[in-house]
Amino acid sequence: MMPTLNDYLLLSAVLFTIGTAGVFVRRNLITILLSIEIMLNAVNLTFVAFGRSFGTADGQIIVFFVMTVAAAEAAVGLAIVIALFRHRESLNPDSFTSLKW
Amino acid sequence: MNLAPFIAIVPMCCVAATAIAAMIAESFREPGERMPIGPLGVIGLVGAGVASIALWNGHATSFGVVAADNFGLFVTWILIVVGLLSLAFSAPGVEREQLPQGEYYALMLFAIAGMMLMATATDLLVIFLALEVLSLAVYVLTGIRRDSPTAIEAAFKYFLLGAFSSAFFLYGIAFTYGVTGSTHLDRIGRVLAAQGGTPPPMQLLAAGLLLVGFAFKVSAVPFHMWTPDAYEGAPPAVTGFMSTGVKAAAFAAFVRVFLAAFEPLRADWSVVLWVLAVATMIVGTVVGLAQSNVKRMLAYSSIAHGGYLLVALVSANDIGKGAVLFYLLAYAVTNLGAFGVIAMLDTGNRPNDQVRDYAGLWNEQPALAALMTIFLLSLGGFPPMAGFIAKWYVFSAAIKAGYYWLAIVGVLTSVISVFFYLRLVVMMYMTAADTPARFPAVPRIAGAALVASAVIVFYLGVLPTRVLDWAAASISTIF
Amino acid sequence: MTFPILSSLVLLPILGAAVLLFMKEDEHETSLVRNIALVVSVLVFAETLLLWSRFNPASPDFQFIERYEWIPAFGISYFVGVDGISLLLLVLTGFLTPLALLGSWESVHKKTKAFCIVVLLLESAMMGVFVSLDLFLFYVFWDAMLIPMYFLIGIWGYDRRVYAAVKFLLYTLSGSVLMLLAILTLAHLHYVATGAYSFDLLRLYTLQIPGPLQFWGFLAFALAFAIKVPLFPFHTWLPDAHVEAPTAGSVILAGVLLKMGTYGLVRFAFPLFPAAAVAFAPYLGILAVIGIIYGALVAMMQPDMKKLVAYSSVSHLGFVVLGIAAMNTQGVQGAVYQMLNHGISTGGLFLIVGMLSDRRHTRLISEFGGLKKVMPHLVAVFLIVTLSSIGLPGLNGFVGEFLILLGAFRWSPQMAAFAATGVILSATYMLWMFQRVNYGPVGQKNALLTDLSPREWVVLVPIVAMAVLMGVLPNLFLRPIEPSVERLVNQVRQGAQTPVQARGPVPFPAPGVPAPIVDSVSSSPVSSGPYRLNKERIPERGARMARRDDREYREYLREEQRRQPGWPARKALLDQPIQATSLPRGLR
Amino acid sequence: MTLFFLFGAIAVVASLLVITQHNPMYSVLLLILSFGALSGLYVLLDAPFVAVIQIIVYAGAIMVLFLFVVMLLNAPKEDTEAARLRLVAPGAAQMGAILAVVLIGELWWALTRTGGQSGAFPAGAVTSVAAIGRSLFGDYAFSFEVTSILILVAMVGAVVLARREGKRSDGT
Amino acid sequence: MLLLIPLLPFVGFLVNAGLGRRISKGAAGAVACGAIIASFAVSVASVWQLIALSPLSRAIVQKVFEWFTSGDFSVAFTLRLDPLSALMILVVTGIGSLIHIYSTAYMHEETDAEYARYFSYLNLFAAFMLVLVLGSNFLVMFVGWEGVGLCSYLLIGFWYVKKAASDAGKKAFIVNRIGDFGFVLGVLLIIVRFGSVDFQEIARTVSTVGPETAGFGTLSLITLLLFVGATGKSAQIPLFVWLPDAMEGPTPVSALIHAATMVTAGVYMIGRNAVLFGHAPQTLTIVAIIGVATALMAGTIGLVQNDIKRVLAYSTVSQLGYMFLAMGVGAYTAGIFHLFTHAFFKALLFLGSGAVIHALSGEQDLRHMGGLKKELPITYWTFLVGAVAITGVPGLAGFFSKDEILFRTYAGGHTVLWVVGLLTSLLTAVYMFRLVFLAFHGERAQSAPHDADAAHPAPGHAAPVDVAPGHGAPTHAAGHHLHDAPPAMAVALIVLAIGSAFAGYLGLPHVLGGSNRLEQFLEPSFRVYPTEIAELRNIPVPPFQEEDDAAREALELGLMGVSSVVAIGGIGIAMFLFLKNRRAADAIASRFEGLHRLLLHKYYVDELYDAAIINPIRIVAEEGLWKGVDVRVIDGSVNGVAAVVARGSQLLRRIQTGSVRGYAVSVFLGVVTILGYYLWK
Repeated sequence: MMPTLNDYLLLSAVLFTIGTAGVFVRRNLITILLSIEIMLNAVNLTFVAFGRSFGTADGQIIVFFVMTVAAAEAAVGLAIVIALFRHRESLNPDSFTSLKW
Repeated sequence: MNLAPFIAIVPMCCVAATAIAAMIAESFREPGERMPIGPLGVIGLVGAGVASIALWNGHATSFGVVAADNFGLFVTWILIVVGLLSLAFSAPGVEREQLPQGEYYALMLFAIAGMMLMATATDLLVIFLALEVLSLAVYVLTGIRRDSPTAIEAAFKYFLLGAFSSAFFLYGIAFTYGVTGSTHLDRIGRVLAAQGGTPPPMQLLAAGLLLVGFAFKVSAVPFHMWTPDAYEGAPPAVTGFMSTGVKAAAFAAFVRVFLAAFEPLRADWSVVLWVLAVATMIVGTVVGLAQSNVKRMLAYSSIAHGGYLLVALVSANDIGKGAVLFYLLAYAVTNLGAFGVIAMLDTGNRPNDQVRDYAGLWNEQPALAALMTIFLLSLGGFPPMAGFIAKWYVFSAAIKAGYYWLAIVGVLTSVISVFFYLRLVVMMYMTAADTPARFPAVPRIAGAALVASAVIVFYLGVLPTRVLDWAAASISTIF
Repeated sequence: MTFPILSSLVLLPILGAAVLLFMKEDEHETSLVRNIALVVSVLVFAETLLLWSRFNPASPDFQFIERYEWIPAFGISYFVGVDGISLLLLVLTGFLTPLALLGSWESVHKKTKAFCIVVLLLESAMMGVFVSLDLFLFYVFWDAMLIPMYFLIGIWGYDRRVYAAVKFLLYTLSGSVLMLLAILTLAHLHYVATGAYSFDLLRLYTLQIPGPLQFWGFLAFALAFAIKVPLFPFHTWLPDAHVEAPTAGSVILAGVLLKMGTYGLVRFAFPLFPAAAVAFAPYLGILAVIGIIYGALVAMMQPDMKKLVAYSSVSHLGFVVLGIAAMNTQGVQGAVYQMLNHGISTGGLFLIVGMLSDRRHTRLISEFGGLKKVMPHLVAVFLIVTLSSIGLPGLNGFVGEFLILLGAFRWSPQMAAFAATGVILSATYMLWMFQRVNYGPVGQKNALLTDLSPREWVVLVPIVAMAVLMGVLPNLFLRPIEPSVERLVNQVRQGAQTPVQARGPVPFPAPGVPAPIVDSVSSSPVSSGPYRLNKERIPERGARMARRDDREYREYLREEQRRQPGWPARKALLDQPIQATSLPRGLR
Repeated sequence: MTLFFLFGAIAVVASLLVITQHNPMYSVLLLILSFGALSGLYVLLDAPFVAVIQIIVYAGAIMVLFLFVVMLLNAPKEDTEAARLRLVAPGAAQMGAILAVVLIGELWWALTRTGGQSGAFPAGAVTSVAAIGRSLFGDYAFSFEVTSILILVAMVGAVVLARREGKRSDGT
Repeated sequence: MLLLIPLLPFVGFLVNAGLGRRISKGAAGAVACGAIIASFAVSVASVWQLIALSPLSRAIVQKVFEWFTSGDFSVAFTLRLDPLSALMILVVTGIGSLIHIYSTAYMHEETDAEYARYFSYLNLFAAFMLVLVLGSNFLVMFVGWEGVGLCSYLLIGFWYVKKAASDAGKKAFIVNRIGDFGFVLGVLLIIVRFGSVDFQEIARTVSTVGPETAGFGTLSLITLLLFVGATGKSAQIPLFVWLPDAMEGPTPVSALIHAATMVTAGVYMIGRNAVLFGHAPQTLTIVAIIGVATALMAGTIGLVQNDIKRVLAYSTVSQLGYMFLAMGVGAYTAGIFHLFTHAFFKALLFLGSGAVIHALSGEQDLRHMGGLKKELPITYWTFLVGAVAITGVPGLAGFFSKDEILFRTYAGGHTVLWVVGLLTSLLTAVYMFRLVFLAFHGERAQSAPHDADAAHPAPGHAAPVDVAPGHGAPTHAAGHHLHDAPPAMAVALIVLAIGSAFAGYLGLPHVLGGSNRLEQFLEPSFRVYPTEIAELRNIPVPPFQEEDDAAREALELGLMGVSSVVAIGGIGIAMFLFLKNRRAADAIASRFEGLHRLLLHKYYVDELYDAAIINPIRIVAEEGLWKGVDVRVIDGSVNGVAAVVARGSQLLRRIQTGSVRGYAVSVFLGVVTILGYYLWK
């Protein structure tokens, strides 16, 4: 028996959810960024699965773009992390709360 | 060579080209040399403006994913105005803080190009890419004062939440693709319209997730939390830029996606938007009351204004669509003007962005105080200023659609918002300064830009007919 | 094309302000600034007089109409005109503004230029409110007026000026925003009925508005105006604003701004929603009567002169509202007349209090005493203005009050009787204040006060002259008012009698459903739809009703004695079409 | 089917481990594992091109960037300051976890009720790189150009933010 | 022509008010006196003209201008001279002239400005009073009505530095306003009922219906409301309290306003609307009862007062009560006749008392007087004439008019009222002659005038000093030798004394061989004018028709005898108690201690009003309405709304913790909620 589209979608949903959860349960900026990467990857899986079900190349091409975006985001995100770390020697997001209320 | 397929992207190409030119210029700049990089951007923006005037009523499309229809062009104009004013207000700050000029302007211009693309794109994928272009540029601009911990913190918060929400947005695109087999808005619209009865859950998932993405960008409650922090941390000129440009682009895409492609599902999303609009208006105004930082206060104000725009969007009739455009323009000019004044008062070592700092401004800088008052009153929706016509337009839309409660919440929250705008007026005019003059002189160009904003604010408030007609003509082409 | 006199009334002060804007502000130019502002305001006044002289008092219609398309897509036009009701309010505005400027001649030391600009802008907005015949235009002026007033109180006021200014602005604004929604609803109704938006007052008059919408629309309008008037219990912004405002602010606030509320009731709330208005009139009347008595009693105990006068305004404006609620010729005419009177007498009182407070820097009654000894002229004027305020026959206050009482009596004798106690109470608080301030031995602090300066004479003489003139020759002023008032009264009665067809829930088309479109305004009414245009304007019948013969009156009185007037419950209005039988007796 | 479950299980477990690690270094490495599993899934989905670039770009480039940063910052282990900062966002983790559970419930519910699309994949997938390339530089040419701008922006931004010597850098 | 009558004094007012500070006393006095005398001359001429007309059409109407119009309601400023108003204008201008002349001397110690101010007020008063009596409709009358109230206010408070004076002025005005409240409502009801405010038109309309005997209907209500106005103006129960206090004003003012003219306006008003009141018998009964009760009450109070002017004030109240009694029993002519004679003798008495006060430099307490007979002969004798006249001793003015009233009362069947009236007559005689004896006879009390104030034991009101402190007092200080009235004052006294003696003969009744000319003259004013009602058949018979019936004559003569005896008896009692045997008076006073104190405190009416009305209103207004309702409830709720919003703001603000994870939770919550809503739906 071959896995159906739905199987892939459910798998990607699980991965996506793990990614979102990661944003909350970890207090490390790097891990949070990684969680977002997990989310994007989950979406990629969805795209590819859908593309496969439509029988076109669109899904795969979109994944290509998403990867680019992920790379760009990662670059900027890591640059911000570096800049942050310079100021406060910490990667805990909760230590950056000078802006509030 | 036939250039016809490319004409729709000419405006954003102009802007992007000047952005690249700015980078190149920067690389040739000797350290310490003053180089007019800002004016370079002006050339690009003016070029974009000319191009979009030429494109008016042309219904040009490029690559099947960019449509220079009147709607997109109207937003493009708004963005050009935003860009010009932002450039003018940025100059003093960039000089004073010795920010990397080339990068600053390049990023700003890239962001504008991204915004233009977002406003004219007719494909979800392109919208997503444009969103990322402008977001990344704005994240960086937010944190461009690297030596300021708050700026970096603001950039970080904005970035993190932005990335988080764009993941949802992307997931929404994925489901849309899965449901319709395409990311193209026309196609999506056709597919959705073709099916009757209750929409399958995946469609609702798609709509909901896309909604989240847009709601984040327009900082609707409860997706607004980043706004005050990012606005407070960013340099004032950037804050002005992102509070207007990003919102304009995001709303343009929002309107395009939801009022065109997802129109068949309106019964489902309008309820959600209704709630979002009410929550946004209330939270924006009520929390704005308690703020002591002017930028933060205006951040909440811009959240609230997002709420009014959502009202127009919920109403979803012809008036509402026109109202979105007019409101965006009025809001953009007014809000940028207000942030321009804040930028003018920034002295580098002292940001002067606390409400308290405005005490006695009238005595020190009467013209700035008067301009600020004009902008604040316009934000508060007083006639004869742009904000009034804009609000009136929005509430007409709500009344026409029968959303009385939305309109009532809208007018009452705008009364509350007047209170915090007035706090600043009270400070400027009716409170004596603790310490004597400490405001820098206003550079000529920035001053001229402020005056120009004020003139536009009055023009839109007193003689809005032409612009209203344009707005009406804009929406007639796509819906 | 004839000279656009109304537009020039609105624009002239703005031009003056613009000229002032470009003047330098130093010691040397300050007096020039003042003089320019004064000249401009006097010119405006002269223009209002010119307007009056050209006005045809026999016609009930709007005159000097100017109309330009403004936002045609929404049926918004720059549409101005005056009838008898607004004419004299314009004159009043023109009359009081120079006096207010002169009255603050010396007390405003700081930022004179800005002060003059603000006053001129205020004048322009006030003129605009009174001439607008387009609801949108009206609302623009209505809201725009708040800002200069806000600055006037907030910058040049006394100690708690900021609180007072903000309270004034927010309170008034919160009432008027709901009116904005009602205006939009009206325009939309017009769209539904005719296929085109319109904010044109005269067109909207002819709309047939279904019951529930009348109800809410009237409430929205009435709330906005009641706050402005201010009607009890919406009055608490007034004492604060008055006490803290500078003299010019108080004069204009009391003299003109409050009239906008009552003017709005007459011009908009009643004729636009006649059935609801008639149904609500008793409640308005009760609030007005409560205001009369309450304002007077509270005024009596005030230790601060300005506060006293402020509360007295609540009382006086209660009379005006009562007259309007009565909705008969005498009531409304008296109300309009009383608006003018109140402008004169209360304006005068504030000017005088301002002069005293300029001299002593206090407004506490207990700080004064025996002024008659040291400043007999001021006290003489004070006396005349006081008497005018308490309605002594021969001075202006009496005529208005009497007509209002007469109108109210014809409508509801009980209310008139309660209102008439105001006659006693006003004498009580005014004379008590007058006595404490002016009589008795002179205290040390007051012994060296100087009497009226020539400038102050110039300020006060016109007030006194008007008080006497309006008391002796009221017909001069009543004549132009009357035709318009008759028209209004008939319009309201007629409107209230026409049964409203739509019933049940708000029959709004669901969003998105195209509205039924009626071909055009001029076509005959379409009977099928719930909305139709009432084409017949004021038939003979209404005019006949205005005059009631003796027999009818006797019956009316007899019945009145038998039973208390029963007013239709709110519910009845919502559930049923409004029938003539459910109207208060006085208006049937 | 077996392979699907194998790869799926690896991806899920690795991702779960990513978000439960205290040491970011382990997280990065586990994520690479997860991505490898995903790559396998792509192969199962007849998308070899994606599978390859998944390994090359994601695991090879992006994750290496992460590793670089982790090492560069020599970041302390997480939660050293947690005791002090726990009050900053009380319950955020718990709340997030609960919401995540709700979210997966919702997604699950929605996806299992999807009508006709739950069936098996049709035959005839596009697997050829040439076809993808044609499409990418044909229909998607504009998007492709946009990504170039995107990367340019990211580059500039990263440089601006992470550049060591600021003109007035005093924070470092 | 008619307009000149009020206009002349008004011009005088303008001149004095405008130029007062710049002209001398002589000029100011001359202007004022000239104005009023000219007015008197014009009045005489007008009346002459009127008399020349045939009795049935005696009316001169002058419509000055249309005052105001509104819809179906319009009112013109119209003056109308008919016999009733003719009599009144003669009284006003005539006695007014005398009092003006008197005042030139009396007020001579004031400064120039104050002097001119005084005369300007006096002229203004005359003008308004003339408008009041000449007005042909209610509203014109109301102009005068309120105008005289204003002048009364100003003149009572003339010495404004003294708190008692300004208080009294204010009290007078406000109490009058309470009456006006009724009056205005009455007028409104009239307009609604008759559609007009014109006296003649109302009379014509009302005469088409029968008297309202069945129940208390509209007419009764109208008249009752009007009567409320009259009680205010004419100081009747329950609104009489202001008049005694009004004695704070200069004495000539008391004479003119609070004795001769203004206070009679209420009586005049009822007379003016005799036809209307005639159709409301129930109101008339109330009028009569109130009148006689006031007369009795004021008379009893007058018995024990020690302030010379206060005694006269209560006497005035009492006499006004008589007039209302007359009106109430329908004896309009008698009432007006009494009004006429009363104007003479009460003005005389006040002016006489003024002369005394003037001579004693402001002393008003009777207990500090005595024996002035020798020192002030002119004053004494003229005063005596006045006293005798008011007492009702046969032959003098008061006798005829008062007797007429009592006779009419008795003849109308109101025996109880008659008895009370007679009792009051006795009281009048007693208190008047108590005054005469205490002031002019006996020995001068020891205390010197200058410490009079300190010596005042009088409770309640410290007897006020007439002349303003600061000036005037030293001139006649330490009365070693007192000056009698100076010429200007003497002239006025003498002329008035002559009037008091002989005015009654104008209305000499038939029984005494007279032709009652005054009654014949006045009668048409109390009826519907025949010329104007030619079309009306149903002319009501006037309530009292002169009958030459022998039994009636006998009754009249008999009653005259009775009242003469009562009057003379009263004088006798006074002579016994206050001239011959003052101990007895004191003994009586201490015997009926409680009663005495009650009377001395004027039945505690002022205190009652204070406690029952004024203080509650003040407390409710200040503590309840202002500080309670206004500040706390209304403003509190306004500010409360603001506070709630502000609190909400502070609370919501706290959500923004600054933690990005918190923010993410918010976003995530939004996502989950939106998706949940969609899927749940």
